[in-house]
Amino acid sequence: MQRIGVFVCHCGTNIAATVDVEAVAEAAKSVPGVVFSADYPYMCSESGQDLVKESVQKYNLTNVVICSCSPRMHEKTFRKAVESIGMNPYMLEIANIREQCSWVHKDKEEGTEKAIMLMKAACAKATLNTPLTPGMLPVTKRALVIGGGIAGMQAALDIAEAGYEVDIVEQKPTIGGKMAQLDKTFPTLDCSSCIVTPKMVDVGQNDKIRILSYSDVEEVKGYIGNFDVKIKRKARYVDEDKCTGCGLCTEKCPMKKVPNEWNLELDTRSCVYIPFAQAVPKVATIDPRYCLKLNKGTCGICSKVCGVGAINYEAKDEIIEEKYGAIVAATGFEIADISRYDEYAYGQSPDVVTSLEYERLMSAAGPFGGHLLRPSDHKEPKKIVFVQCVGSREEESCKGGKEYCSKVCCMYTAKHAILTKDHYPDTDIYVFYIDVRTPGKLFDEFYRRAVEQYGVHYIKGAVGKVTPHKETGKLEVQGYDMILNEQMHIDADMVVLAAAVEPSHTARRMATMLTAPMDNNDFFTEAHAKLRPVESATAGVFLAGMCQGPKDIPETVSQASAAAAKVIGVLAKDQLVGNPCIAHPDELMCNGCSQCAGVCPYGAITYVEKEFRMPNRTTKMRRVAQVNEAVCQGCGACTVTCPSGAMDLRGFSNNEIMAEVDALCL
Amino acid sequence: MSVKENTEFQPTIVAFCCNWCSYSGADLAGTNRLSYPTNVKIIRVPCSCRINPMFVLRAFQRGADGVILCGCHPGDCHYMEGNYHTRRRMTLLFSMLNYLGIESARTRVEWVSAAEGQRFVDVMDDFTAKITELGPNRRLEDLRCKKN
Amino acid sequence: MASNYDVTKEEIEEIAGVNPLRCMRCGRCSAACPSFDNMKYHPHQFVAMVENGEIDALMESESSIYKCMSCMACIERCPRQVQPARLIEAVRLAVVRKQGQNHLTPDDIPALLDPDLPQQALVSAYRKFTK
Amino acid sequence: MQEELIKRAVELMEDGTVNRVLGWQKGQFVYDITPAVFTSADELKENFVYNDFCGDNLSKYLKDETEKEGKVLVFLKPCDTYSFNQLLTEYKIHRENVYAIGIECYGKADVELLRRKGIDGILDVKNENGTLKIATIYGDEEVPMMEAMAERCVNCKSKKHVAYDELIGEDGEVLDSNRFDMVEKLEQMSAQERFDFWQGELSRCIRCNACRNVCPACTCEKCVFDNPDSGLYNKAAADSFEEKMFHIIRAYHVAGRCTDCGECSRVCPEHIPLHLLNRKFIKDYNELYGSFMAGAEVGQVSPMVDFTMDNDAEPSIVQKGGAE
Repeated sequence: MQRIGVFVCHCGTNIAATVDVEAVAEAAKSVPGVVFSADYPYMCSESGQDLVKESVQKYNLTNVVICSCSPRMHEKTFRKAVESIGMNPYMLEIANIREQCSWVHKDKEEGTEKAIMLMKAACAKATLNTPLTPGMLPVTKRALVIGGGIAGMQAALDIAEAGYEVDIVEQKPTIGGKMAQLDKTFPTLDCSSCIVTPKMVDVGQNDKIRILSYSDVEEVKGYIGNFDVKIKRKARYVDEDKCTGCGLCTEKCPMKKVPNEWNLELDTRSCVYIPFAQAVPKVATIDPRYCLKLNKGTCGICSKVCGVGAINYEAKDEIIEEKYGAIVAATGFEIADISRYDEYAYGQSPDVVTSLEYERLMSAAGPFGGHLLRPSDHKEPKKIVFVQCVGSREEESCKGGKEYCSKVCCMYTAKHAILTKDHYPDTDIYVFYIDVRTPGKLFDEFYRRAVEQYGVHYIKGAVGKVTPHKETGKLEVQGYDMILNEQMHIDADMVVLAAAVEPSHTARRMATMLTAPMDNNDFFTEAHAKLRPVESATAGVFLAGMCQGPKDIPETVSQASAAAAKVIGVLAKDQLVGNPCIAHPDELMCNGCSQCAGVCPYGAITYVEKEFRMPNRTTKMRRVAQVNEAVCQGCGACTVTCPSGAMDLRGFSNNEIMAEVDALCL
Repeated sequence: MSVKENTEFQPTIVAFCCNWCSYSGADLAGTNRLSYPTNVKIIRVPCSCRINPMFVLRAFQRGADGVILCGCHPGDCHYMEGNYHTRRRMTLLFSMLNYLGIESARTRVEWVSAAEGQRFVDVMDDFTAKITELGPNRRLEDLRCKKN
Repeated sequence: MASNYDVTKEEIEEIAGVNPLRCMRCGRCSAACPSFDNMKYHPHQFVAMVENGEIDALMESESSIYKCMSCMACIERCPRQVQPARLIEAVRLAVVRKQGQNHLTPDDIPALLDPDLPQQALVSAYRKFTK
Repeated sequence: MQEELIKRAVELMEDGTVNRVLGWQKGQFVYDITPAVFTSADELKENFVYNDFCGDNLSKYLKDETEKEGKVLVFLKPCDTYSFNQLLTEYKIHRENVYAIGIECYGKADVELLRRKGIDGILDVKNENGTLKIATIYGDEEVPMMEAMAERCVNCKSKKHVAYDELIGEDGEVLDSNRFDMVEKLEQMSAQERFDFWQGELSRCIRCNACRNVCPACTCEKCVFDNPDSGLYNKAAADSFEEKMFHIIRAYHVAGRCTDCGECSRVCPEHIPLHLLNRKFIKDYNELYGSFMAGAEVGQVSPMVDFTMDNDAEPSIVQKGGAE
């Protein structure tokens, strides 16, 4: 039999002014199960807590009901107090007679009546309370970073710095990501590769970090502290341990007509290749789509020239299984497909390029060695038109554009304009913009420099049509200047389109595996937009970089470091304390219908075939639900879906809530 | 057990509030000393999706005159999608209750955020007024459990 | 604002089925417009002026409303589904209605049908009648 | 048809494909058929029956039958195949232990309808080209089959078999039926009229649980009403609302899983039109969330566990009723 103690707080006059606290304490005496009741000026004070503790011991109380302020205020305080004398903290209930009674009602008679009802409801629930113990979860002290761009590298370095092992899974043959493809960075005009390649080397040389390049995450199981991840290491046909990266094979490979992804297919590479000079790991990879040996059984030259015998044509994809305590998603971004905007003639003329392609055209490691040339005739462009917001800030119903602002385009276009003017001062540059967005340190100054110092023509307006003229090799740009209110025609040599950024196409697959929520644009959703911006709602999964939303390099790096700090926070613990108020199925009741698994936002529910003892010494295999206590957050969606009531929520059980309903309605 | 017996009708109203938004919203109403009728009795649940249709029916069975469910605004659920489930479930449940002839004004779902103390008060004022107007829930209440 | 025609912006918006507030002032409509140089008010100005309720000026500007070829390029280019061409058409319609020139009833049409008449002209005419 | 089914069942039993047959067994009268498991050719020949009164949906029995050794043969009418799929979706049937034969169906008779015509003491019923020739102890009667057909068959939703290993007879199409007409009619009534209608119907409920026991969607190990932890535990009605609560919750729990097979109404000894509750949910989610037919395919996601972020109706759309 439960022995309940009821304690009514005056809260000075906060409660006592509108609620007759003595009457509430007196009324409690007649509630079934209540063996002790008292009122006290400040329950939350040290002496108030002592009163609770003493009474529990003196009257052998099994449950405590405190009638005071909101449980959001002091539930933890009182739970701690009773725990200190050996009572299970979940045997305590709070009746909220301040925020939801004395403060909102004026009439003392009515207020007292309501307070008594709230007290009775709390007693009714308390009677059904059961002791709850949070589960303790061990932590695997290793982290996984998905994506080897600047976000992934920074996160990995910071985690490694704290002394934990990190694996980076990168789908490309080298880490470095998009930042390695950039020429310069805004607004300082640092050489991008000069700052990113040392980072790549740091990552490559850090003995806590293992780079799993040319690999994909295949499966993620488990939960915070204990993720089981399957990683596919795609066949490289080159032994990573043996290859020295000398590059001889790439020179001798006869298949030289492979489109070069690194330069966005503006030039070609050999079939066995190292993406670029500073690649990490600096190891050759054979492209199986083009290799003569793999496809036709001929050639085999790379194997012959390799001095260390690293070439292995028999290599197969390999699946490795690893355990991690936390995961950072840093899957990055891609440039959206803009081929549907045929008004800009992208795809019709090679001289209409995206900004990232322009970046490669300008790069010293690019197809023209840093000399800015038109892709069509390799002549220097004299007039260049930049078009902003191609595919961004557009309703999806229009052309399937992105409704969001891609954020980085305004700044990199200013950078392109300045760099071009720097190297080729006689170039005419026009930038058609809707708005120039420069919120950032030194950003607006940078943009103003482009206008004032370099004389870049910024035109508030848009481009309506780009017509390539075969004979002259010019691109006729029909634009509109909103300030002058006139249409203009520009004979341009090149047109550069600021194409929208979009999340990596692998992101959705990844989010599904991680059971991490995404928005409609396939960006990962943070757990709280303001207060938990680097955490996914899935415990143990953290977010860094563009995969969470458009951002520039410093923002990406700071988010990566923040995510790393969160990861370290998880890994530094030996055990994680779970939330005991979670769903649990009564296996004898569960009928295996699997509806609950369908509504669980965290994927915490799985099903197992389990043997049950039946009458007459027989057994029966039955499919029953299992709740992963580490993953369940205790929302209760499953409990309502369960037709048999087998799934219940600890701390808010069906019986407890029904008892409250009964107490309030009678 | 109304203390104002033999005076005007005092409805019993049960309000289920999710812990993260609406319960905090109700707390905020208190902190700001915004007043609403004493008829409203709040039951705290972790998420609006914890509210089983059984609870709603049970409240009516035990003599509630109105049941209101409050949760985070769609898109703001602490558990990401709980209130989307609530929305569907309750739409269908209310439609069924209506089909059985129970006045649909007796049941309601409102989205109240933790910042909307005033909205919580407005919602409760309005709901209480509507229920008072409707009168006692003769159609569903359990006569034997009612004390007077 | 004193009005000569007594046509409100709400009417124009309703006829066109367009919400000018969706416009984000990018100017793509006017950039794409092939009649730009012939029009006093350009497609984006239609949007802005309807939003500001300057309907009279638009109705009086014959060079604007009758130079629009209804090529729909502005609708095609618009990233926010504002559909300037529909606004222009709505203003045109408002003018036609005010002048009482909309004499033809659907019953009159069969007698006037000419086998050489382009199908599109017919469809276009019907579309006006349904407005 | 009956002979054909027996012949095929015997064949399958003899060639070892199955070791028993789930079918319909003769009762004391021509109309009181019971589901039964036959284990030999002799039993089949003696007791197996397939006639106008074989309305029983056999799919639910597969839950227990497929847990046993060996394969069981089952005959499924088109509407039964939906339940079959739904049970597969919920992992209630071991598919490898069942051989399903789809059989055509042109609607089943409801003996109650005959009785309402004053026909009693029925000895035999024969269907001759759509006319029931009925022999009773008071003499012979003739009734067109259409007039004796069960409501669920008049408003048949589908003659298509959505699952089977083998088909005997023709496969049909999904039909545009009028099954929601009565629901609509009720919706048109005033709140008081609806309340009175359901009061009249549900107050007859004796909580015999036949509807629950026959329902192919009610396959819980233990019903929520028998679960002491559910807060709803009770064996008999404690008050006047109890039956309503039971039937609302029952309909709610099978919503999205109910294939509208109509067994609940068929077995109700008080003739409560329980299917009208199920159909209300079906009609609502079809209208609100897009058309959905439970059991049309294995593995479908029911609208009850699904949602959309932007397009779902708010509960406030339920506005009818109010103070009247």
